[in-house]
Amino acid sequence: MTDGIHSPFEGTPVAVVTSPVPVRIEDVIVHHEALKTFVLEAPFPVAPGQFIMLWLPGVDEKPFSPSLVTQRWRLRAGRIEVTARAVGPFTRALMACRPGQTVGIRGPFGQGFSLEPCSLLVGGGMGIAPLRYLADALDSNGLPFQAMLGARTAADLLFVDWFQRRSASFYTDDGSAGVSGPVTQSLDVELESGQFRAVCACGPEPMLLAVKKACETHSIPYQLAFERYMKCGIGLCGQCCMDGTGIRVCKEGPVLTARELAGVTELGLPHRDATGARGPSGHI
Amino acid sequence: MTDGIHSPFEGTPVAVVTSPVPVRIEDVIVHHEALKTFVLEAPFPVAPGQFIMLWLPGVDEKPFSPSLVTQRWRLRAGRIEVTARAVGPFTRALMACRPGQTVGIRGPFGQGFSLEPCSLLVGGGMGIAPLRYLADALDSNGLPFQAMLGARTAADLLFVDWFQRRSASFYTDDGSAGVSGPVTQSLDVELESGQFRAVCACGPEPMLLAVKKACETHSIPYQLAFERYMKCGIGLCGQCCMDGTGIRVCKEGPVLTARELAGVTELGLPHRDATGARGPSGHI
Amino acid sequence: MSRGTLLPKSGHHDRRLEVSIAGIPLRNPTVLASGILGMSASSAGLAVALGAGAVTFKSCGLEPRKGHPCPAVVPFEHGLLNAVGLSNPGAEQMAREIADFRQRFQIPVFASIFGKTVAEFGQVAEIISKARPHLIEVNVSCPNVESELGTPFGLDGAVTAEITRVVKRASEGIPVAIKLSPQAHGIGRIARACQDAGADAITAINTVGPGMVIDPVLRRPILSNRVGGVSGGAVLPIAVRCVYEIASQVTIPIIGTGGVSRADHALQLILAGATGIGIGTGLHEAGDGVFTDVCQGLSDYLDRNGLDNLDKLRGAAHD
Amino acid sequence: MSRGTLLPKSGHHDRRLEVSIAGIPLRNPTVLASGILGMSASSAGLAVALGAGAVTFKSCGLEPRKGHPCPAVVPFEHGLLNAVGLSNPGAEQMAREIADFRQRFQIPVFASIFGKTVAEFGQVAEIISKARPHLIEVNVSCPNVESELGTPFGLDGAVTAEITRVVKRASEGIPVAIKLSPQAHGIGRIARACQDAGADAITAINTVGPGMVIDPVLRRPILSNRVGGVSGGAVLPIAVRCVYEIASQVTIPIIGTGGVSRADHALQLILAGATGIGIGTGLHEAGDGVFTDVCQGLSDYLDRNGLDNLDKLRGAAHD
Ligand SMILES: Cc1cc2nc3c(=O)[nH]c(=O)nc-3n(C[C@H](O)[C@H](O)[C@H](O)COP(=O)(O)OP(=O)(O)OC[C@H]3O[C@@H](n4cnc5c(N)ncnc54)[C@H](O)[C@@H]3O)c2cc1C
Ligand SMILES: Cc1cc2nc3c(=O)[nH]c(=O)nc-3n(C[C@H](O)[C@H](O)[C@H](O)COP(=O)(O)OP(=O)(O)OC[C@H]3O[C@@H](n4cnc5c(N)ncnc54)[C@H](O)[C@@H]3O)c2cc1C
Ligand SMILES: Cc1cc2nc3c(=O)[nH]c(=O)nc-3n(C[C@H](O)[C@H](O)[C@H](O)COP(=O)(O)O)c2cc1C
Ligand SMILES: Cc1cc2nc3c(=O)[nH]c(=O)nc-3n(C[C@H](O)[C@H](O)[C@H](O)COP(=O)(O)O)c2cc1C
Ligand code: FES
Ligand code: FES
Repeated sequence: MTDGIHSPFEGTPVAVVTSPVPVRIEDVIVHHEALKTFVLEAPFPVAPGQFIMLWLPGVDEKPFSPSLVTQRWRLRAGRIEVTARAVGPFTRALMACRPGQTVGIRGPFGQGFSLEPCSLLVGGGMGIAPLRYLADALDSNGLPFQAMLGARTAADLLFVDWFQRRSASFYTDDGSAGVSGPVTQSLDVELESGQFRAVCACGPEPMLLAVKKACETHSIPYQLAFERYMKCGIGLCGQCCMDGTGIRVCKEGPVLTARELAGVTELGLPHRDATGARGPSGHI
Repeated sequence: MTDGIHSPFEGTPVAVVTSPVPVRIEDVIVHHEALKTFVLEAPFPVAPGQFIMLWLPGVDEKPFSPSLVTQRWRLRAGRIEVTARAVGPFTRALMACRPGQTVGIRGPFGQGFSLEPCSLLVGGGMGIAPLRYLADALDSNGLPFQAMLGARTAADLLFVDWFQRRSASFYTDDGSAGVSGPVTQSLDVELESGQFRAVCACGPEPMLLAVKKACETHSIPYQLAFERYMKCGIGLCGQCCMDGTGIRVCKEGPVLTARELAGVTELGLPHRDATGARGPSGHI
Repeated sequence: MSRGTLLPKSGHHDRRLEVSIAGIPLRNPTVLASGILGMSASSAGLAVALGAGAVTFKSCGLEPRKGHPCPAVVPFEHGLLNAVGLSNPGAEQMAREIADFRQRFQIPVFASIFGKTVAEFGQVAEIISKARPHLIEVNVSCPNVESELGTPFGLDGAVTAEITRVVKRASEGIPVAIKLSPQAHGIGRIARACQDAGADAITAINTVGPGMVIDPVLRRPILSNRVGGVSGGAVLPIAVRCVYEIASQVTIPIIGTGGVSRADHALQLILAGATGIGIGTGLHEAGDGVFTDVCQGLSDYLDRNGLDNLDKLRGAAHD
Repeated sequence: MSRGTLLPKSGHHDRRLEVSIAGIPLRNPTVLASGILGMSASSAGLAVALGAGAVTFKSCGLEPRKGHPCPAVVPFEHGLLNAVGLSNPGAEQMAREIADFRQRFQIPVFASIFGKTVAEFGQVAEIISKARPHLIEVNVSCPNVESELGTPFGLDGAVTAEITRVVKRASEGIPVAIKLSPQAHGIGRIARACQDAGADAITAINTVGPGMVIDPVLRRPILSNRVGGVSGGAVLPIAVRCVYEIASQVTIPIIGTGGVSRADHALQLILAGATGIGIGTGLHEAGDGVFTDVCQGLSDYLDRNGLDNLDKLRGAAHD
């Protein structure tokens, strides 16, 4: 069963593959023991900010936004890179995966970033991963951008070398790399400069809210990539809906703009967990 | 569910409609009380010799080869004419149908006649009906033909006026119209003449066998329209298969040529009935 | 990038489509089926914006349940398999969501409940009744939690009738619908037993099967639970048959559910005897416009046939 | 006019696909399902020419039956509904057709029988055994004749086991397969009861439902029998689940049947535990090439995976 959606870089409608496709893990890049990039065969294209569901048979299936997709999927030569951090049972099992193993993926799901000239990319923690793919896509389209990337420590900063070759500044909570303190600290100054016409952000929800606020202050359009617990990924189960309008993070999101966030009342609250309850246990 | 087949007169593949479509009876032409032509809306095209399944809700569904189809079905202005004789419960119920009533039809099923120049059309009894449509199609394509049409009595001779405006000779068993005796009586003479390059026949099976024999004698290709008891009409149930090769009258037929009849061993035998048994009860 | 156009869809307004289920007036016969979108007031509200005539919330039990790991929902060529495993935040939390929905939206809301024992159905009904849903649907037929909860109650007429009585007692006058399984042999008789036990409506059907999809390369079932209930286009004829059988045995209204993604599907269920039309998988098969499109198609049908409402059509396929 | 190209299709020859069911060697695992084509020696012979590994004849009973009026077979969007009503010329006549088939064709032929009583199954088995089919399939699960014949035997394990014993006694050493209904609750247990009663194989599944299709304009069920069994694509996941459940309970071979029209469908059934692959509606869904195409796809899969036969795949989805 497939839905027609538009791939931004192929120009033609792309079918969503809603049943898992077995793909080989071609390579595993170890950032550190609990932070790796998995290079997978690409049976379909994925746009920056869209996500796939990654199935580890016998374990579970979870959403991931690729950190890079090479576009030659029609030649069966494309690759999808997924960068993940071990935070729980699934991602721990993922860390144990080796090249040659087969996993299942389906997608592409949801709405990604739209590619705008003069974008400011703001990434925090694992949120840097999807921004790397976005940056790559902006590059290929000759669209200028700047990136501000933050993480807890230097070890958590992803794709530093890669971003350094572009235009990026770095932030760490502990000052072990780049500027010390949150990535959002100089946001107002940057936006004030008038050189940005769009902001794309991915990271912890408090960071996204800070970005949102700053963009609103400076009347700059924003695109924020959210995370919510997902069960179906295809807009059916209601698990990922945001309070207020019921907007589905898996379908209308994960990248949401001011228009779609209007009326949403749950930003910054603990997320709903697997039961659907919004508990203090749910992380932001 | 639809299969792609080729419609001879539209040039493009036509989908077989395998679930009954409700259509209005536009008109009923009374030949006599037990012999009528029903003019139906045409939701799909039917080629000469192909058949439809006609459903009388609450009664049954039976195969009929149209006696005329007007081709403007894509404009929803086409008409399918079915000429039927009351021979049993279904056809008796059909005789009671009035204009404005709705019946169900599906099709087109099977393989029809191919339109050849210099065809001789040989029809017996109700077999004249499909030949009328064939004759009409040959006419429209500017292909010359002659028809030899037989029936028990003058009252059973169908479409006499229509055929008289073309090139036709008539035969009745009782001599009440045309030549007295079987339609096949002068077949050898006609074929001898060398003016025919193809023979198309529809009628009682003994007549078809006589035509087959004559054509073989004169090495003229023949196309014979057969009838068998049908249950599904779509080549699945096996009810209409002919002994020998198992060829399906509903799918490879009802119009069969020397190639398809090769190996068939049941010609002229009593037909299999609804149970699948070949009984003396089954008519030829 | 073409962003999914979001709400609000204008919906479809045609007073001829208004129906009443157990005394509850619906603006149109479409009902969001349980387990689709209805996790929270807001997610169910999405279906309001999309044009549903009523919404059913996800089935809830006494305790919160995480349900099965993913994949829990897998499409196949002709429908969907799901083994969500009745994940839900528990009746207390659901009651809050339903109460919130009642405050914020004008269209009828149906709760859906399940229990691990007959008595538990009553407890859950009592909790959920506090939120005053317009109707309580009783899920006696979920195939996904069988190993844990035992044989589905819905296969047994006497047990189902007993559950009906227990829920009726606990639900403080709120109408009760029993949701039946197509796996039940003699679904008409079971529905009759529910009516005799006081049910105000029947919902039919829950998912079919269960079924299994195996990945030929990985050589294992795709669903984490291995098996899951089948819904969507594949099950429409079974839903039609069940509604037809039930309609010939009961006088209470039927919410016909299963495989509807177009108006002609809904019409079949109505002609078989349904008053309401449950839509779940149709949201995936036909997209967000499904409620509006089904209603539009029903209006067109009324136009073509010069009818003022759906009453003459309901059950018309019975002779 | 493009005439349907007729036989003989070349078929597909790959010794790696050879399988054995109850000691009967098949050139490939595909088996023409009962009720499709197999009315006569010649019609079943069509399936030989199309590449089937074995053929099953239409189910026969003691007396000739006309079956239901038409429409008796109606496709819907995702499969087929049929209510042929077990039309058959009676066991005596069927025995003659089967004997004729044995003389004319080299591939294994399976008879299929039903009875109105447990004892009648034995009588029919005795008659049909005279024709020495390679296997007798026992249809305890036809949903189409229920009103006349009562609740399908196949839903009850004890009755099914009893029928198995009766048929085994009557069938003079010919292997016996029991064909089960997906409507049976606990199909694995029932299969186990059949094995314990002496069955040599299990066929699963018969049609699902039953279902109903209503014409929205004529406002009545299309099938003359109103309801009919569902087959084809819609039922594949249910067949896969049934085979999986049965395979976990029995050691005798399973003829997995239901919804196969492509090699990946067949693979799912094999991975679930099937040895033979029944194909019926696939002939309509994928056309006459279905047997050859399924086999070709299986060969390709063996190539890709460097396998010598299907043995390693059979049941491989069980962990
Ligand atoms: C659109 C989207 C894109 C994502 N992209 C990435 C990525 O590129 N790299 C990466 O490392 N992580 C990404 N994540 C988060 C990733 O899905 C979780 O890290 C993973 O699911 C954790 O599973 P676990 O079993 O290891 O941990 P758990 O212990 O199960 O969970 C840890 C936390 O992860 C979140 N989580 C768990 N399950 C899900 C689920 N089914 N859906 C959404 N969130 C869940 C919960 O908030 C939970 O608190 C993304 C999430 C979403 C929604
Ligand atoms: C391809 C084809 C085209 C036909 N075209 C015409 C036509 O244009 N006009 C016409 O009057 N008749 C036509 N017939 C025959 C028509 O189908 C039968 O007259 C009709 O089915 C008789 O049904 P009954 O209930 O009235 O009579 P019954 O008493 O049931 O049968 C009378 C005879 O009709 C035949 N018959 C009955 N049922 C079927 C069936 N399901 N399939 C095939 N034959 C059957 C049997 O040989 C039977 O002996 C055609 C048949 C076939 C196979
Ligand atoms: C993902 C999913 C979850 C479901 N969860 C429930 C549930 O919690 N309770 C229930 O009664 N039915 C549940 N169902 C069944 C549906 O309500 C409905 O009865 C069934 O899917 C058939 O309708 P459909 O074909 O329109 O989806 C669920 C169905 C799906 C697809
Ligand atoms: C037209 C038709 C007739 C059938 N007749 C019989 C029958 O006589 N006996 C039987 O055991 N099964 C019968 N079946 C069931 C099939 O053998 C098979 O079990 C079922 O259709 C599922 O397989 P499929 O999806 O490949 O068709 C029939 C099926 C169809 C479609
Ligand atoms: S994850 Fe199911 S609706 Fe979004
Ligand atoms: S009528 Fe069924 S195969 Fe021809």
